[in-house]
Amino acid sequence: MNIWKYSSPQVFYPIAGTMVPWFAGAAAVLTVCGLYIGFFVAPTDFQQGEAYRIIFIHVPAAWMSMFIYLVMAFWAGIGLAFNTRLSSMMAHALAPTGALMTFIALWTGALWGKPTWGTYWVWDARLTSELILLFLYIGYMSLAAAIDDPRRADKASAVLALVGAINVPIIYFSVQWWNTLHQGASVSLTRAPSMATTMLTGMLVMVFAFWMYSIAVSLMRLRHIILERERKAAWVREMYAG
Amino acid sequence: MLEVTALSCTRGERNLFADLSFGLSPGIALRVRGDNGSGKTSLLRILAGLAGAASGEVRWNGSLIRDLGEEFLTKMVFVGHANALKDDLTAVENLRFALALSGIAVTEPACRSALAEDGLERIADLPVQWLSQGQKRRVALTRLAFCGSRPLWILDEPFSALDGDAVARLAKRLQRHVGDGGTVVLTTHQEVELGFATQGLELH
Amino acid sequence: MLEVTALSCTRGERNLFADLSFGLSPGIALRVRGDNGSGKTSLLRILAGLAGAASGEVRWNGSLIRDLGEEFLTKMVFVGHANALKDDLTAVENLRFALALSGIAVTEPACRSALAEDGLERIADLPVQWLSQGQKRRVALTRLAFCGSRPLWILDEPFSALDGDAVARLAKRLQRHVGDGGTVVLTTHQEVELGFATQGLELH
Amino acid sequence: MNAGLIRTCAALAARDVMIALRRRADVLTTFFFFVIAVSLFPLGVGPEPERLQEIAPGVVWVAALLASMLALARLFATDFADGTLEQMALAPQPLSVLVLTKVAAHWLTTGLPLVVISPVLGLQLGLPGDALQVLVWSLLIGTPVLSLIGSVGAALTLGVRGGGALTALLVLPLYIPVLIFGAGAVTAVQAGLGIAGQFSLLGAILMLALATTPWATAAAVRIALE
Amino acid sequence: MNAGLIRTCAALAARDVMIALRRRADVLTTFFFFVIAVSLFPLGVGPEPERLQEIAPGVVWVAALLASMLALARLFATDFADGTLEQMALAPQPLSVLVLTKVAAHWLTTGLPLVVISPVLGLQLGLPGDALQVLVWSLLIGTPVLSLIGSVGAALTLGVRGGGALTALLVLPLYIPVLIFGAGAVTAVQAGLGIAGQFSLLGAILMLALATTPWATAAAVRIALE
Ligand code: HEM
Ligand SMILES: Nc1ncnc2c1ncn2[C@@H]1O[C@H](COP(=O)(O)OP(=O)(O)OP(=O)(O)O)[C@@H](O)[C@H]1O
Ligand SMILES: Nc1ncnc2c1ncn2[C@@H]1O[C@H](COP(=O)(O)OP(=O)(O)OP(=O)(O)O)[C@@H](O)[C@H]1O
Ligand SMILES: [Mg+2]
Ligand SMILES: [Mg+2]
Repeated sequence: MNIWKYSSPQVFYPIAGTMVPWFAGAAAVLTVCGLYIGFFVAPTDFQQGEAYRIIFIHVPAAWMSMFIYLVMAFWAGIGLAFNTRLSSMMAHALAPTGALMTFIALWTGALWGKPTWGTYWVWDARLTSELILLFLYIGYMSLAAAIDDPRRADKASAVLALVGAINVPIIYFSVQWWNTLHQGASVSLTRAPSMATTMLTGMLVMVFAFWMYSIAVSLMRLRHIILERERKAAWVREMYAG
Repeated sequence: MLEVTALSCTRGERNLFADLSFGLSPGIALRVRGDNGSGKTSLLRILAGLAGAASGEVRWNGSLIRDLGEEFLTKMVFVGHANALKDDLTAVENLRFALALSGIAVTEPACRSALAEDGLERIADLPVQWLSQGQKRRVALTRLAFCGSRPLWILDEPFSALDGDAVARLAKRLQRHVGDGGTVVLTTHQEVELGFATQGLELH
Repeated sequence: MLEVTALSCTRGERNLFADLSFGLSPGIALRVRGDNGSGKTSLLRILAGLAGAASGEVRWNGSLIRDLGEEFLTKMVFVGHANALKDDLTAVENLRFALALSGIAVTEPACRSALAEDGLERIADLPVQWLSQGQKRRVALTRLAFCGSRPLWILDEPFSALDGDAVARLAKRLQRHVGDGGTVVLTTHQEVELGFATQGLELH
Repeated sequence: MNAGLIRTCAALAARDVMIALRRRADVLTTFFFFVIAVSLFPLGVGPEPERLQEIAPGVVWVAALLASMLALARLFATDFADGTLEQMALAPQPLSVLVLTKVAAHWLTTGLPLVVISPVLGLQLGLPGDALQVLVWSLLIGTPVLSLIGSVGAALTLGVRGGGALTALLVLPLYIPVLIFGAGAVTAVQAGLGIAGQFSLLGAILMLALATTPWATAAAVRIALE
Repeated sequence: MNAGLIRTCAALAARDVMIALRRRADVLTTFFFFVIAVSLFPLGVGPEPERLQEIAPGVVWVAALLASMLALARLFATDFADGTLEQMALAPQPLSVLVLTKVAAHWLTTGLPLVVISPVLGLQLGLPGDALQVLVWSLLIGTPVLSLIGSVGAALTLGVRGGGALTALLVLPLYIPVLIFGAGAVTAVQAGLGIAGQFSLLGAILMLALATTPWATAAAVRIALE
């Protein structure tokens, strides 16, 4: 069987429909577990006290903000190269979630900064580049919104998404490239994690929760976009006729 | 040899034309007719490779113009609704730059005499912004004098705003090009007698 | 009653026309002819009060249009080379605003039916930027449907880019206006038979 | 006559606002530009809070000036290109009033949003509450002046070559007093000084601009159309 | 073929420079904007020399950044409106190269003047000699990057609702790294630190921009013409 048939909105629409509840459910369960671990199981940090518990929101959000951008740029690029309608729609569906994640990372980070750094905001490389990421999401969305012709909107915003992708490595490595207030990676595949295992598990559970949430929400948004774009198409008409 | 097969074009919700097919061998002129908004400009832009079609193919001498890329562009000139003239440059300068851009190097005297041939010597050194509507159009069309080597001419409403003599002069130029085995695709609402046979294509 | 006496116009070093005089009584149409760049547009802009003449005067019912000022503007409509349409607004919106600007208040349904009369109902609600050249021109000209009360119509190349039916429809509208005792001044390079007698003016 | 004038102006304003809203991006982005431009300064100048606070008024004001300049580019240019300006000149209403209407609509869609968002940016740069208030008020009085003065420049540069450029450049410096008094008022309140002086001057400039610029702009427009 | 490419590019560059010189408006406005924006700071921020000196690098750099961004509006817009861009896309030469040529010409007429005048403005803000040198060099490497990145935004927003402001929204974030390293280099030398790091990064960014943006811009232009 050919996988290409899934690249047709008509085929994908119902599939997405069936997937949404599963991811949504998983997201709910994982969030509950993660928050439980994070706020009841995990020990109080010896230097940061309770404030550090923000990490259970902050880090997953921060990671998603970057990861979603890359995925978005990927789909946008595919759409640009092979102009497959669905992939462009996926990119558009991901953008708002990515922007939300970025905003959460910024917000929680700022809240965290007050107790730890004594200030909500410093113009340090990581914080700044994360802010740029937010601007890029906004730019992507407003460019797409500013163009009426969907085909042109897809292509134009795709170019922007690809150009902006350069910012993600900058965010990630900023802590290593410049001496920043922000701490470096404490989780990495190469060496043993430098934080308590319960903390780590809690964080990872939350990470997965955020994943599930993002997928669920993006798929829902994707379904709306598909309907909106294909409203003139026969299959949509039938679906609503029948 | 320009071949169009099963070409269809949609704009927004409208399909302008569907499943359009024709072939133009050298020495043939195609005159695209149709009411306002029937899709003539859209068709011409697709033929020139400026816009993409919803479906269908455009071939030049057997190969898709998309694949030919720049090679096709050296075989074609396109004069659209817009004149592509710079208000701040004189007619001569505009002509030279336009030709240089399409890869045709000409000397200034050559441009000058070409403009003179088209009866524009008086305004050759005026900034284009001062020219009248028709004069601008004529400056833009003077390019064709140097494009004899390019087999395919695609002209969108070339006669608009031209006075009688200018129309006649342009018609003669087209006639000569077709006579030399060139291919011309043009649209016009005016009833000009071109002085040579044209294949007709009606859009609805 | 439009009177022009000893009008002359220079642009840069060129004098386009000198010492031009004519009068137009109600129910007369003047067709200004001339080659490209002979000064038709310049003349029309002077008549409309948009540009100043080097010398000579333009009078409406005996008094200089300069002195009449806004009063004269309530007697006149001018449709120039440019369509004065906003790309982001729909045809209907454009029509309404254009009329409001020239002090004519009309309801939206009225605009809609006027557009329909001119065969533009399909595109009445499209942003103008999507329209074809001719459709834009026609939207701009639909204003005339509401300008019957304005005696003097000044139209620069109104027929350009229009298809056959549209030309006929516009010609009929002009005929009606002239029949009702209006005055029309227009330029066109096309050989359209207007269906009514026109006084001719040749510029060189 | 008068009723007609009001109707025409209303229609004109409605049209411009509608266009601006159609290009929702337009309104949004003039102000995003403002936001980003302000956010840039800390990057260039360095993050020390007290220094940022010191330069905050100047920064916000310069950014506001740039933003409204950016927006001005589109005040007449498109109307000129597509012939609408011609029709405005032919409207049986005083051109200066129509121009003023256009400027007002322009300010509503580009200037006002800046005023509204400015406190947030001031906060970002660590301005205290009273300074924020003064900032907003100074912008509220100042940005219309920028639009008015800018309209003259925008009209002067229409289609004109060389000469028009230089006259437009004479307009740019006219922004300076607005900036001095606008930013000055905020710095004054930060330094605990009185601000009555700056505000009365800003008010005076506004009155002056209202009284003179529409005519200048109308004249410039007519010249451009000749 | 190759000779043809060179000829075409030469002609294109010559044309753009000639137009810029004909309508001095554009060049002068960018230039004066830069000068005025910088000169405004002592007014907005207050005259204390040491403070001015501290913020000088950031101020000059931000002003340069905004100035070159204002200039972007005219990079493609007119060519798009009058059909020249169409003809560029139809030229039998790689569009990316033509675009690069246009950007180069644009930088020559808008970016270079800023670099040339910058030492004067630096002096005005009390920068010492070595800092001035670094400032000029950083701008010399940095402003081309601004033009290159900007070209992408300018092309993406062609004929799009939102105009210049949208361009600003798209490109300013991408400008930020240039700003940080550019201004950073000058502050570093003021603090007596090494500047090799910043300059190698600026250089790297320039290379990256040269290698990538022309293609992105060309793609954007084609999309706009569809
Ligand atoms: C607005 C302010 C902040 C922003 C924009 C921000 C941004 C980010 C980003 C993008 C990441 C993911 C990149 C990576 O994992 O290397 C991250 C991770 C992290 N952030 Fe923040 N952060 C902010 C404030 C803070 C504060 C105040 C703290 C605590 C002192 C903090 C602690 C962490 C930690 C522990 C990680 C996980 C690092 C790892 O394990 O890889 N962040 N932050
Ligand atoms: N987004 C859109 N939605 C609906 N219709 C559209 C859209 N964009 C363009 N159109 C229609 O597509 C057509 C474009 O036609 P085109 O410009 O090719 O006409 P044309 O034959 O050149 O007309 P003319 O003789 O006036 O030049 C117009 O009828 C226009 O209304
Ligand atoms: N500054 C100038 N110096 C010299 N000649 C000028 C100047 N400005 C305009 N002209 C000339 O004035 C004439 C303007 O003519 P106008 O636009 O009225 O022509 P027209 O009769 O409308 O032509 P068309 O039929 O092409 O519309 C043109 O011939 C132009 O070359
Ligand atoms: Mg057409
Ligand atoms: Mg004319």
